[in-house]
Amino acid sequence: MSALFAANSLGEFLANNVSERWGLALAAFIHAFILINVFALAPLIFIWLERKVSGRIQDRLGPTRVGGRFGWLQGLADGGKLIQKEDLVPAAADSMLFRMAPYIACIAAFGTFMLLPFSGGWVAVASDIGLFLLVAILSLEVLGIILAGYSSGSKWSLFGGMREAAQMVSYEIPLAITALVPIVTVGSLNLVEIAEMQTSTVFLDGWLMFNNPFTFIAFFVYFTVATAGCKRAPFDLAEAESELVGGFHTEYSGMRWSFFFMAEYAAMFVVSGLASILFLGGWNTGFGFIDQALAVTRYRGALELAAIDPETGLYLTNFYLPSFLANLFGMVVFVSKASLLVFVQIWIRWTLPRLRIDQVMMTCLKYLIPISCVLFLGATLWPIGVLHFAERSTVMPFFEPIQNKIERLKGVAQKSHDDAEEERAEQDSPVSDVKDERPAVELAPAVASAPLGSEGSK
Amino acid sequence: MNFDAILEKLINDTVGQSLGHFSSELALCVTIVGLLLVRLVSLDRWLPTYWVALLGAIAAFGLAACQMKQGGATQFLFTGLLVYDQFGIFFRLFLLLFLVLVIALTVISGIPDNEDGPDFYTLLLGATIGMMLMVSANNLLILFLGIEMTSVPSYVMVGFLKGRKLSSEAALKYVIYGAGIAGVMLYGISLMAGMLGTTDMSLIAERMHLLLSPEADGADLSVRSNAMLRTVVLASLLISAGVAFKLSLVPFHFWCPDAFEGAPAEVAGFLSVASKAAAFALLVRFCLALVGKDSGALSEHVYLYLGVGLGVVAAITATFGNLAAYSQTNIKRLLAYSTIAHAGYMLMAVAAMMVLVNSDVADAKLKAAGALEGLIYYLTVYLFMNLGAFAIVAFIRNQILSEEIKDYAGLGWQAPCLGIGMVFCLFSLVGMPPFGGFFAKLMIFKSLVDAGYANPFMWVVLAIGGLNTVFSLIYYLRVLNAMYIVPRPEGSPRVKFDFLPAGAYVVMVTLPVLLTGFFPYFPDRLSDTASRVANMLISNF
Amino acid sequence: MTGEQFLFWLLALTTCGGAIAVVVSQNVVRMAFWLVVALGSVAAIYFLLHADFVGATQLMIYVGGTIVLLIFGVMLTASGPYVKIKTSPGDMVIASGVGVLVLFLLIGTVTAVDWKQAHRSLVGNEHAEYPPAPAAGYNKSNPSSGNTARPIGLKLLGVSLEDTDPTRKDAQNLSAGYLLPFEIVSVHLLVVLIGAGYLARAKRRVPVGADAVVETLAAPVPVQVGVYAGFWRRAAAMLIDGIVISAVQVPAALLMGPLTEPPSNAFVCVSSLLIFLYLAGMESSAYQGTIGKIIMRIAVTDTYGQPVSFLRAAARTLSRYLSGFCLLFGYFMALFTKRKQTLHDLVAGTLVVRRK
Amino acid sequence: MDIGLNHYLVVGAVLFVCGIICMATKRNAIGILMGVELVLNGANINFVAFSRYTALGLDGQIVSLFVIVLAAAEAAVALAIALNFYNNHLTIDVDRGDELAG
Repeated sequence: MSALFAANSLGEFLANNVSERWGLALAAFIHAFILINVFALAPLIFIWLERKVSGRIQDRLGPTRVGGRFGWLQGLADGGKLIQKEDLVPAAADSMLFRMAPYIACIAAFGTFMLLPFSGGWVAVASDIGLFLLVAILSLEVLGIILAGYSSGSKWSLFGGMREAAQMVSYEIPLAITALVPIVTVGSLNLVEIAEMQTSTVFLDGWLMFNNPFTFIAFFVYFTVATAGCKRAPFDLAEAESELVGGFHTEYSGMRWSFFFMAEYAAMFVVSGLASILFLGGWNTGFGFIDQALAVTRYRGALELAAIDPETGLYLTNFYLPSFLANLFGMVVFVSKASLLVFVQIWIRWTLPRLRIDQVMMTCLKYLIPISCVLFLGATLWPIGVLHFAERSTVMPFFEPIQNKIERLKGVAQKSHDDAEEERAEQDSPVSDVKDERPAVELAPAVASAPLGSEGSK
Repeated sequence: MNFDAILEKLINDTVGQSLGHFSSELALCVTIVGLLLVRLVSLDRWLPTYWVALLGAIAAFGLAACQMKQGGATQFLFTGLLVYDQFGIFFRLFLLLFLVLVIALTVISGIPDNEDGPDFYTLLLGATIGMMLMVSANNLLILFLGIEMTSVPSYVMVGFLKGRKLSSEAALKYVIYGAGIAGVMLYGISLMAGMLGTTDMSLIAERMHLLLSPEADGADLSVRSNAMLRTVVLASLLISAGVAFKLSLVPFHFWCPDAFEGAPAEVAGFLSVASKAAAFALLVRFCLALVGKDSGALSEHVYLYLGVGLGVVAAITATFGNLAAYSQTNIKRLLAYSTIAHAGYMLMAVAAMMVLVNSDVADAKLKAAGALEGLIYYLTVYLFMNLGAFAIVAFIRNQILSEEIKDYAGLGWQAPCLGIGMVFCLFSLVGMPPFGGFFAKLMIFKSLVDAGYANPFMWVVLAIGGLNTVFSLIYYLRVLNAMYIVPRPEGSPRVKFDFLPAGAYVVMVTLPVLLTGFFPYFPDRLSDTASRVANMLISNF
Repeated sequence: MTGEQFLFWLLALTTCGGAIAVVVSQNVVRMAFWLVVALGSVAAIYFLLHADFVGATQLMIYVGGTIVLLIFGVMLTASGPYVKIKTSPGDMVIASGVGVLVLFLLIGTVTAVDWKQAHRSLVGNEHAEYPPAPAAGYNKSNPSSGNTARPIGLKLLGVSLEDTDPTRKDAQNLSAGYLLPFEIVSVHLLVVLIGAGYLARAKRRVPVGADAVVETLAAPVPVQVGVYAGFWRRAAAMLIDGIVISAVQVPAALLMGPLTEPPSNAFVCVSSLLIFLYLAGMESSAYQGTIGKIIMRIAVTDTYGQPVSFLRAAARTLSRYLSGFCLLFGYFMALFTKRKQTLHDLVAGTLVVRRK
Repeated sequence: MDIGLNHYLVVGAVLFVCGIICMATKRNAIGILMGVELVLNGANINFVAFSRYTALGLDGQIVSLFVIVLAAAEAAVALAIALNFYNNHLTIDVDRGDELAG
């Protein structure tokens, strides 16, 4: 969320204006508040969408009563109804775990939003290992499901929980491997970097999905696996109502029941968002001229933000409106791509019949894992072959190494930044006055107390 | 130095130097993959998988033998993670020879059927790779990794007969104790690595020396050294708990009889020899690394304490093993306790070495090398006699479907080949004069005598060892008594053993036991090699 | 209290509390839950210690993998809804007594050490600062900011970032690299996987007697369309086609310019189009195959044995690229698919059969 | 009070001791395995803390990574063995495995 707040990060911004200690706490609180409120909204919309789409697919209208013609308030109405319901805990249940389980599932699903970037730089935690961490946190959702299944004290729930455990543990493997396929192509785990590298030259050529045949297939494998990972149909064995009543959530009611679904829809959005970052260009539109212009603007914005006062050695915090707008546009593009994929998941659910549990396991262990391994191997070997070929031939001009392209764009941004600096320097000579008004932050405030021994030799 | 240069250097180091010296392990890795592929393309219907395993093991053995022949100076492989020296090569050769023999045994006794063969041999080879890492470890991470790579497949192998109650119980006990001790050991490693700021064992030696030498740093030395020393001692105690578990030394021996009784005899034989040999090699390396080479006043004390401590443990272990073996009715359990006792004898050699190596006795280094030589010789003879005993148990089990000593009644007359083999093996295990076991024990006792000049306590250990030898005669004789003196009960079917292949195998394994005892040439040759290896390690050190 | 202190005490509380709850609780599922709490907090502690990569690994493998496995085991071995195999109170008291003693011993020993001084005297000053003090500006690869993925990756190769620093003099020697354990652990994991799989699975059953009959009956009867062309015959046909095509292409290329220079884009496009037309056209023609196929007496048909349309042949030709892309695997599929189909055969729904 | 190495070491020690007690007192095989996990985590905290505060450097983090992987492998095998035990004995109570004694 950095560029939103005219500072390198919200924490810095607040640390400037309040105090370092409370600034960080406030920043954490505000981040959490924004994330939860924005993304509690997403499941609501998707639940409405699911009802609408399923209605259309079954030749019905779907919800129409609440909120005008499209029934767009239906999700909210559902929520209101569920909150009013009685919160039941069966006598046979282990009440502590039973109450705890929905929260675990929810925290895991919503926690991933910390790491999901929405546009260049608009991310709560810009971690270098973003993808890895995101997949790791997402994998915790299964714990909530299993505990729910086990603590309900009902055999249907137990079966649902066991199926979920077996299914998730198996599907995590191809999920991780197919997510690695684009990683070996771009050489970074940082989600922002991965998306930025997919700036196209002409049309769609930057998207990793079209980078080589292996990433192309990997996208479909990833999407299949991710669908299974969110226990969506046709892989929704954990809650197969025709066999297991309701599976792991048989005994749940009211708000706790709805938590599971909030988590499920949030996870759907996360895996779809991840798919669009890893394969579909993230916030890039795919039109070369638009993407490149936007990318240059964003880099320029980053440069403005990172500018350092030569006198004090502190960060200046320039706000650069074009970059902000570019990011906003990127966010719209990104969210629409992810929503489209969510729509596809819904579509699949209402089209395909559910598999049997043995078929689910066999699909994963016998087909998806070997396929993903082959894809991974192929994607690793491909650049070697292509570079070899591209060096000697002029047939494929667009196999320019991704890094070169990024460097080129960054160079353009740097140049325009430098020009602007010069211009500014020429225009207003009393630079120091302007700078004094700007808040300045100390370098790397988040780095914790100095490590042991640092006062030793220096 | 830029990144590319470093990368090139790394590639040169890895491909040019390390991989060549690592070839026997690589051969085993390739064999594991081969076993998988054979099953993948259903080739195992026509080609029994043991051929693949046997071929791979023999190839690895050949590669190791080439390395042995080449000799060469001590060097560090893989940026210092492994040490490549005569000592390590010898133990690799030892382990691979044993691996070949065990695979041959399983082929003859048929314990993994053709369907389970790939699984069994994969585990066997995997465990052997772990042991080979153990014997050449020069880094605490590799030490832990080697022990884990050895242990985890062993757990499965102990429970290999998965339908049997006993087998699953044995595996469960083994895995629970083993995993627990591994955790404890890891905690010790973490403390030691943190204290000394490195995981590299050659650096550990240096820094231990710094830690122990009084002139290291001026101010309030006693306080600093004391706290640091206590941490290191605690850490090394925790680490040695892990090694002691692998060696089944006394406070950590409890898994051994249970695991051996529940496991198939072939697996028990494998564990009793190979994992002990690897653990001894590791123990020797670790002990030598712990204290550093230069003899300061303080480090000499540490050596002495360490040696005497090991001596105490050795004496207790040998005594306990022999006493507990006395009342056993199951042959595998008896052999398990005998394994514990033998671990005690061999530990005496390590204790003597530690006492001697930095002492002021004349020719201390040479005598320390002598103790190590005794250990190596003992291990070599032990390989044959123990494997022989377990092999005979496996062959008899295939016929009479029992491992109780009382069911062995009269078998010696009905199957003369196995009976005589058993006599040789057991007498050698006791340490009777004309067999290899006698010379082995003699060498260890001799170094104990030497060590006694440095610290008279070692003479006490010697006395206990001698008493134990006499005492152990009783329970070994009980087995022979059952086989030869007690008549076969009326009505029990006559047992028929074919000479080929089981008998031939027994002859092949027991022959070295005889040769090392009867003919002076073989012990000389063997002890030459052993002393060369031992001298190399001690002098390098 | 700074943020770090607050976080530390919070996490220390949840970690230790979780661990103690694991010991105290008697229900094995609750134990698993508290274990999740404890190990999850350990992951957070790693983040606090600026070891992001280790923290993420902890979350992924430990909390998301190992514990799920454990809970799975609990479910499979549950005799009743809640297994309570109680510890006798006596054991508990003795064990906790000894445990507390050990704890005091450990803490007493460890905290008595002056680590800073210890390392200065043992290791020497030049290495004693870790992680290096943050350089000016935000440095992505600086381990002190928790971004340890790259340094760890390099370290696995045996290159540390300090080595690449040209100002360091002792950079000639490689620091310890962990390439060997990284590779050998994969062998270990393979072995362990096989071992665990062996214990967990039931024995493969060889069908005997009635079972065998049932299995044979259940097997689908293959539809006989013709005699499917074998792999080698098809490979030979491809080779002949290759010769035919290059017999035309090479002289054409020679006309355009010397062979040493890369051909122009236009030439490549035109010749690709011609090759495509040759392949697709011949296969959909009455010959039912290219020249190579005619020579080798094989033909392309659809799955009913009928000649293929141009559209289908075009699809087949295009999907040849697919077969080629996956390292020629698509071609080799003819070796083991039921009707000796390659990947492009499967895509286009065609067969290659022997001519009568 | 600044948070330093010793604080983390104490957390590690608590985890270690809890694990040991857990292994010693639990009779459920899976409970014992959980104790093992605690012990390994105690050691791992030490490694990472040493890596942050002492000259052990990145080596500590790398060791802890390997430990996590090895622990997962060990847990898988231990679980398979425990299930096998359960199949043969119809209980997971370790004390019921009493046929091997003497």
